Amino acid sequence: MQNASAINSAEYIEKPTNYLNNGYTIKSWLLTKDHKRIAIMYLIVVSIFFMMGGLYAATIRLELLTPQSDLLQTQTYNKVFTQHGILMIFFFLIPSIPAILGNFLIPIMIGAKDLAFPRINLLSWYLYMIGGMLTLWALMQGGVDTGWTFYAPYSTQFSNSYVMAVGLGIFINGFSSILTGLNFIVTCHTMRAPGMTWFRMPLFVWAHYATSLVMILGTPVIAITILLLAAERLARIGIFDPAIGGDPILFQHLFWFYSHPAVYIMILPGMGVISELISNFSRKKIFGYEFIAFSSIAIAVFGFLVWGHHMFVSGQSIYAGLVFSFLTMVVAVPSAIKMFNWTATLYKGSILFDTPMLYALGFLGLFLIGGLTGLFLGSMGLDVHLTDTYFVVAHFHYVMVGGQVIAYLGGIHYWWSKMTGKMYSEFWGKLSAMLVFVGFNLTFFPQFILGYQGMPRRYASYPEELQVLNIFSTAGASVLGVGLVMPVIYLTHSLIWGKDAPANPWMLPGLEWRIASPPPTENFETTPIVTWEAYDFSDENGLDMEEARRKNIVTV
Amino acid sequence: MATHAIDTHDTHDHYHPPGLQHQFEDMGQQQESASIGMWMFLVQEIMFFGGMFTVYLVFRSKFPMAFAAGSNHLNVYWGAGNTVVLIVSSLTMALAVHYAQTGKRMAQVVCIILTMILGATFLGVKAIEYADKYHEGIVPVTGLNLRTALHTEPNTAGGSHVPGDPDSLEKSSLDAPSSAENQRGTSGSASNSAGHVEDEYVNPNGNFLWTDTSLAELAQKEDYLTTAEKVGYFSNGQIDANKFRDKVRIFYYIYFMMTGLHALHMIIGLGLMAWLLWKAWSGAFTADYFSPVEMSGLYWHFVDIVWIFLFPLLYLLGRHFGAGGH
Amino acid sequence: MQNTSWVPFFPEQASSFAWQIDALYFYLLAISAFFIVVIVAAIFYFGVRYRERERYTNGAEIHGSIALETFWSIIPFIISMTIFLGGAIVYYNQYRPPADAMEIYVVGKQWMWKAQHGSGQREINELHIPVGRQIKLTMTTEDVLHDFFIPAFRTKTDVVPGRYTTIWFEPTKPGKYRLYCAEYCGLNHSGMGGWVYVMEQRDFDNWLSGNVSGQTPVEAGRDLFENKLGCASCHQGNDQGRGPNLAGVAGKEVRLASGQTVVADDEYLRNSILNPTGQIVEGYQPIMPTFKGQVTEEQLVQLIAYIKSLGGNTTTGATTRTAATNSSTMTTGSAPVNGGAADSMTPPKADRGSAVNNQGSNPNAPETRSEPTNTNR
Amino acid sequence: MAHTHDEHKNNLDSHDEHSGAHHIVSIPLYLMVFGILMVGTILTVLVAFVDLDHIFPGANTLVALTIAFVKMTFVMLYFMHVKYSSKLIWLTAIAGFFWLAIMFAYTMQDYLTRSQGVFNG
Ligand code: HEA
Ligand code: HEA
Ligand code: HEC
Ligand code: CUA
Ligand SMILES: [Cu+2]
Repeated sequence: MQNASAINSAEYIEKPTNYLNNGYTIKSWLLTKDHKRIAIMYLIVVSIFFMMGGLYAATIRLELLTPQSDLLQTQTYNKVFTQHGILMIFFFLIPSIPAILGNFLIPIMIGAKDLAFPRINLLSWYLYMIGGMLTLWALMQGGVDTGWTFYAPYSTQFSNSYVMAVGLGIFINGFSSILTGLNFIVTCHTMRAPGMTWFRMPLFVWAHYATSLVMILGTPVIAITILLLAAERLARIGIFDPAIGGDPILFQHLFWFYSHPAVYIMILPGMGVISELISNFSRKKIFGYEFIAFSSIAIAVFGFLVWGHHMFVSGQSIYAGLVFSFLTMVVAVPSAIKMFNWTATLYKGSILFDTPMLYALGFLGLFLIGGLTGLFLGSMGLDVHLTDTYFVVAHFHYVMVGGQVIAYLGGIHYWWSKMTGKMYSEFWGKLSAMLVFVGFNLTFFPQFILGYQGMPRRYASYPEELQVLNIFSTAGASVLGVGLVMPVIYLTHSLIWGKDAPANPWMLPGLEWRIASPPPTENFETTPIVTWEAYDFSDENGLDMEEARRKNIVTV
Repeated sequence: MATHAIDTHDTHDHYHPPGLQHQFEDMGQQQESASIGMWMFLVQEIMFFGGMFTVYLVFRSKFPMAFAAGSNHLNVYWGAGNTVVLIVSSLTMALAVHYAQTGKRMAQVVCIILTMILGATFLGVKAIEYADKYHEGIVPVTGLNLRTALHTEPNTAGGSHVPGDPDSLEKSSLDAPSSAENQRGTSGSASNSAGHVEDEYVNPNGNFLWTDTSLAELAQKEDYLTTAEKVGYFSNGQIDANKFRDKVRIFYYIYFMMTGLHALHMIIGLGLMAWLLWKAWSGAFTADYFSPVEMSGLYWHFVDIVWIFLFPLLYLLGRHFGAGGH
Repeated sequence: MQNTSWVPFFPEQASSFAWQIDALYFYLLAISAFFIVVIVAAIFYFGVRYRERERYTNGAEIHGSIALETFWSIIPFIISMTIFLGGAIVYYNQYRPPADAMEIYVVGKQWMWKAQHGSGQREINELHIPVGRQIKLTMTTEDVLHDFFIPAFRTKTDVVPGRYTTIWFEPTKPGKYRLYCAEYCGLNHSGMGGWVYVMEQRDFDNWLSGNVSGQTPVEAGRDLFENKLGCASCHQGNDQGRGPNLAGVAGKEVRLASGQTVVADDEYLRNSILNPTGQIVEGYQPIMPTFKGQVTEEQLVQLIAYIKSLGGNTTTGATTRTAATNSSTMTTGSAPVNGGAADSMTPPKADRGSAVNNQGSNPNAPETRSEPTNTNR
Repeated sequence: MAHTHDEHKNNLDSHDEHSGAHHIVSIPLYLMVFGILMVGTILTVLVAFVDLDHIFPGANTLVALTIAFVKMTFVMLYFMHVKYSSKLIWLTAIAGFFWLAIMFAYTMQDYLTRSQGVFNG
């Protein structure tokens, strides 16, 4: 068998077949068990959901341009932000990195032919589709107006929108998420190639392992919660509605038991991508590999202990509040560790400022702000003033958009050549990365100030004195929108007119760069034997830099 | 087609035992994956049922007597019988795995069939119990029951229930300050009995019949009501049958949710068994390849474990109060 | 707003513990600024200093450092503990009401705040309080969750159906401050707010005894309609609200749910306000609360004057007005919760004697039973 | 390609999981476990009718749950072969219940430390 270390990937590896040209029929896609094809199918659908969520966001910002609720009726506005939240969280952000990049890369990164359960992987996609379609159908019928948090008793007794249908959509989608997590965990345990020890795995895989733990342990709880909610709506079962003996705060406990860990489902994969990007674009081993790996696990585990910080003013006991606030502080520390290690990795690197790296650096700044403002909220006394204001809105957009979405975009650019075999335009890439960064800050930074001034969230109309900052925010959203539409255009453009990608455009050591672009259906002709550490740029690692330089392989 | 290409591509340098899927190197890896995968799935199930158990825990800790009253009304013989049925089925399932491992096809088939019969028996008994409750009018919220009204003494009825007024439930319950008065146990305000000679409590969602407040009285007498109960059962310092009944209803909500979900799992399990039976019958399993049997077994045992907890929590928790069922 | 403070875009401090929250805020801002400056500076410096000089040169081989890792785990941990402690102390101060606070009861309802003073005085979407007194609100709600939020006081708390929650503050500056509902509660969540008037004790006493200013009846009526009584939260002036559009109603024929038609004369209008469930307009739910006991005769006159002044550029006759889909009807077809809720909020007659006795010791909202609920069905 | 597999195993840090040979539990052992389960069931029913709550409140519940727990342990160890499984499976099974305990504990810490919040309904 060929030793993987002998592969010189700087060359074009002519492959007669790859996963993309291996069958063109619709059936060959819809019934595929190939993790790479499933990833592409996710990519398409998830992007559509993102655009829809984005359109809702644009509507929100337009409405908030003026203090009155003039563009939309109040009723409509309530539905718009609810649906924005639901689509973005459940149908975009949660599956974004894991289901697309994770699906595509985890098997390749650990040297496997596929995930452990390809059929279940396909099933996940179908569950996602069914859940998504059901939700879309409900939105078509009239939508929901409960806020993405579905607080009882409004959602169980008072709202007459399509809570049940959307709930069912999220329920089904939840199982998609659970099965994906299950698949990743098993794959990490049993499918690693010879020599691929746990501590040789790329941090991207570690991050997904941690994410999967959260998916498996948390998601079922939201499933049962939604089931109870549906039962209560359908049959007036009195679990949450105090009018018939229930307890609305119990709903919040159950909801946040999942939904706080879920915010880590929404950031850990992004952190995985950033670890890859920072290390590879500094052409240097990552600083403190083990610490980053374990901090992912620590976040996943401790993330389960802090859900009550969403409930400081809900009527929860002071004692419980204290415990949750304390643990919230504890769970910030692993994030801090990651942050410092990433920064330290840049030291004495050989840093390349290509598009993915721009995104990665953007992530560092934005997640930093988002995370630090999380501490504001975790501090009980301050949260009393800040909760349910735009400060919270700004916080979570900083971590979710500034964090995960930016990481997702960085990852998509980084692996685009691998996934599609085409190179995108670096010029447009950089331009849009910068537009996104500027637009994003302009959109959401004013919201911190608005929040401290006391502008409550979920308001269709707001006091006039708050208009100035809202105008800034809306203006920023337009810039952000332009910045986000651009990748759609130039990436699509590259599919047809882009240059063919070499197997390893940046001369990087990861396993995914040692196979052709796009990868063959089987990933590896023969199972690779791994003899190197992750991010090993040393010369012994079979990457012939001299050769690459001589041939002057042009990356962009 | 892609999947096809995968299969042909792969076979050229591998010996392929039957049942080995393309993504694995060998049977060991495949079996290990299956078992880790199944266990992960079970963890997921634990958390899924866990949500319900949390709900149970919260409400039981609030209203133990109402829960005991509701529980005592369940039939302990059916419950215990069903527990035995499930345990036997677990045994036959375990034996099915054993015979699969030792490659005995017929014994395997018989065990699977037995498991299925026992599973069906369990569901049958559950159906009987459900029907029973239905006829007694204690299925909450079906609204299909006979609308027999519950008559209570005028002075315990909370005053604000207007005869035949479907809103009366909400009216009283949202009338927060007045209930708080009740909390203090002071006598009601002057107006509340105006014109109500005979109070008739009509549940807007169909009738949930419950008249027996003896357990609450017992606990009141022996002074072990919880704080929540001291508020939750009383109107004007006296035990209010209607309010007590509402708490018993919560028990039944939870009972039906939990056993319903459990029964759903049994039904899925039966489907799984049917599929196994067909595979086992056609001789798909050998001493080398039996992981589907093993995995289905894990699932079946898990469902059994859930019942092992449901049984005492739902059927037994109030028996020692001696207030007995019917 | 009351943007008198020198920091731009900074809310006014008007309660005794507002400074604590602000101090905590600035402490966290300082921490954040520190970390942001350090990390961003490092990124910039490394980015410039170590940018790739020659294609495919590799960075230095550095693996990590246990000492550094320990250092930057422990430092953030210690800092975060100070944040926790600060937050906990402030929170504790905010949620431990002083024993001798003046008690006011607040009930949230879709979509208005109803408050009742110990003296029996009631108000809607407004709260008049004296400066320098410790005030404790005991709150609940008749329907869904709401949240009582006064930014200038830096405090808020959810109101939970079936429970009392409390909040306290001591206003330090006379003025007019915004009051919001900060927990999403359905259709008119963003309209569920009003003003808190902090007054000198003398003015407050005056207010309690019911002094009114010199407005014309229509002006006063508009004020009552739009602000003081919160009529506008249901009668929004279009047909999407929960209540009918009142423009042009006066003098027209109104179709009732019972099938009858009546002429909306003064008496009808008056009855509609005092006894709304008596004559239900066709296509609407009987959710309008009665305002009996809350409006004085004088105010009634003002309200009616205002409704009449609304004129009739809306030509849609009452008979053709259709119901807005009522957001509170339930999907299950069982009894509408709101229907019941509305009935239950019959305001009591102010009964100073007993309410004063209740003060301080009694966690309950004021009596509501002093008057029978609508019995005229 | 045979040697690939060997290396594959050697390089997995968890090769004990990898041994294809599954333990076969003997029928008498199964029957014994079954017996224990039956005894447990009978016991739990009988104990339920005896008032233990006078020892300390909740004693009955505690006993019932302890019996259930023991029964569960036997089912898991023998019927579900956990006893003969890799550390990972042990860990998984324990983690599942541990997380459940987290959910219970952290929810109850709120309920047990505040007013019960029932004044009606
Ligand atoms: C990707 C999603 C994501 C992530 C990663 C986070 C991360 C964090 N979040 Fe956030 N959060 C949300 C998404 C997310 N959040 C959402 C969606 C909501 C609102 C839900 C809703 O109501 O609709 C929310 C709401 C929310 C609240 C409730 C606010 C309220 O409603 O009142 C709180 C309160 O504690 C909180 C805290 C935190 C903390 C402490 C972190 C920490 O994990 C952050 C850790 C990171 C850092 C701390 C930065 C790096 C560290 C350093 C540079 C070193 C310095 C550090 C120290 C000194 C400790 N978040
Ligand atoms: C993943 C999560 C996610 C993402 C990415 C976003 C993205 C954005 N969000 Fe949102 N948001 C939430 C999750 C998210 N949000 C949640 C959970 C809530 C709370 C909901 C609730 O209260 O219940 C919320 C609420 C929320 C509010 C508060 C509403 C309120 O409380 O009243 C606002 C207001 O400004 C807002 C704005 C935005 C904006 C401007 C963006 C922008 O970043 C969006 C930018 C994207 C685009 C502009 C689309 C990009 C376009 C393409 C990729 C393709 C091009 C399209 C076409 C060609 C048609 N969001
Ligand atoms: C909770 C919502 C709500 C509030 C607050 C409210 N109303 Fe109404 N109102 C309604 C509804 C619903 C109707 C129609 C049903 C009925 O007649 O009761 C109505 C009907 C009326 C009518 C009869 C209208 C017609 O078309 O015949 C008048 C007059 C009226 N309201 C005046 C007022 C005034 C004045 C106030 C404030 C002091 C007020 N309402 C506050 C909901 C409300
Ligand atoms: Cu009331 Cu929002
Ligand atoms: Cu959180």
